[in-house]
Amino acid sequence: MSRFRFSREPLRLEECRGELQDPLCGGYASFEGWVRNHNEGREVMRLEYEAYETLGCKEGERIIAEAMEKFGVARASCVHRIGSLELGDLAVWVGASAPHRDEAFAACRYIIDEVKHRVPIWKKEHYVDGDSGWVNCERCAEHADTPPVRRTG
Amino acid sequence: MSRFRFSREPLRLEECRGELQDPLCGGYASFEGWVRNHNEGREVMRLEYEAYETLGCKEGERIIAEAMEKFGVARASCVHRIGSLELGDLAVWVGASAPHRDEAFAACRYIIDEVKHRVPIWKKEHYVDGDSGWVNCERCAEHADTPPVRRTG
Amino acid sequence: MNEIKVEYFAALREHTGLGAEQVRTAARTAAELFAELDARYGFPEMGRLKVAVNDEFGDWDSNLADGDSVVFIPPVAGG
Amino acid sequence: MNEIKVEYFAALREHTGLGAEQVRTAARTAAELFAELDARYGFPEMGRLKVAVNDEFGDWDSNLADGDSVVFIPPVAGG
Repeated sequence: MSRFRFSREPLRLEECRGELQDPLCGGYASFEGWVRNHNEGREVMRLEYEAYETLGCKEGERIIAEAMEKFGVARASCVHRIGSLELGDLAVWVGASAPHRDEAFAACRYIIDEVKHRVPIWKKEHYVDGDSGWVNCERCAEHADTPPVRRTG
Repeated sequence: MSRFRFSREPLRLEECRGELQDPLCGGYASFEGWVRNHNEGREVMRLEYEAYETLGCKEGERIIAEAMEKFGVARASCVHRIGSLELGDLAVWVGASAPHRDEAFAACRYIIDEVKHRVPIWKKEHYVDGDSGWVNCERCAEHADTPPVRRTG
Repeated sequence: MNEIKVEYFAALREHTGLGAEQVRTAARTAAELFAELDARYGFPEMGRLKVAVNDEFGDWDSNLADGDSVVFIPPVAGG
Repeated sequence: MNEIKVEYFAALREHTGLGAEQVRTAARTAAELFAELDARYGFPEMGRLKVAVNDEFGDWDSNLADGDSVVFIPPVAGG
């Protein structure tokens, strides 16, 4: 099983977690992103995730390899949902197991942060008022009053 | 259900997690301590946890209240196993949900750190070589060559 | 002229109404290809885009080859 | 003389062979009570202990009252 993958179906958390069990590990940290009922002051009803899967899987695997290398964790993985999600649904899951908890926490945090910024996946929010929109990125607000720059990745 | 509790039985993780679901929350962090097959260079076969439950529950509740106050998390809880555990068993579980992931991670980390140092619970390790012993504490190694000090908490 | 496969995701997919298309183009780089397609479709403004060439992150100014695939990557929003 | 309930956990429980006992004692503080019981049982050395009085963390030097319960708390090792 790939350490990073996309899923069209709800996750089986016990299976995800089970893959990370290891007799050398005393600490296991996990993170879940859930669909909230609001974002930036608007009431969200449901949302859709769409991914550029081929590149996303490669980049996700790189992130996990980096985390394992940096923090010395024994096992780590991440699954991101795609498709239509309802309030409260699990959108992304990350887990990391390590001999000690420091490393498990650090790896888990690193993976979710990097996934959110590097893996090509997009979220369309459907609001209670009937409107909808693609959420650009977590950092877009910072660039709000600079002119959009294209073509310079 | 108390936010901090002891359990003589294996945990039902889906239920533990379910208590923390909240439509306001976009991030959920959890931590599990697992029984490792070694500790400080010795091969562990199984272990026992024993708690001073009355005080332990009070102190555990205080820790969770502190975490919620400090980090603004919506929900948090912790369950610690007591009794006899085998390799790979879950010894302690912590979960925290919050609007954003920063707070969820911080609260989860705070709770496990404080629980390990403040909740009166003790671990007896049974080693592969037949020996066994109560593990004093994570920091005992630091005090190894200072004379033991009694009565000064 | 090169034959380039362009795939669209998310806001770009909805805007163009296309999942993918084959483009016959004189554009030498991804940047030139983007300008050409922007002129055709009037892409929405969406901040800083990245580009992928043949399913790897690429350089806007590297030369494209016949048969390459290109994806324009709007700012991501996972998790 | 006070009647104090002393509970033992972990290494102290195993060492004394007792889960709890009622102690009739002239000890005025938890520290004095500990010294008295240490003289009786020869407790193992185990670093810095805390004390609980009536199921709350207490002060080694506060006065005990008749009917109080006391627990000596070796360094903890949860998780």
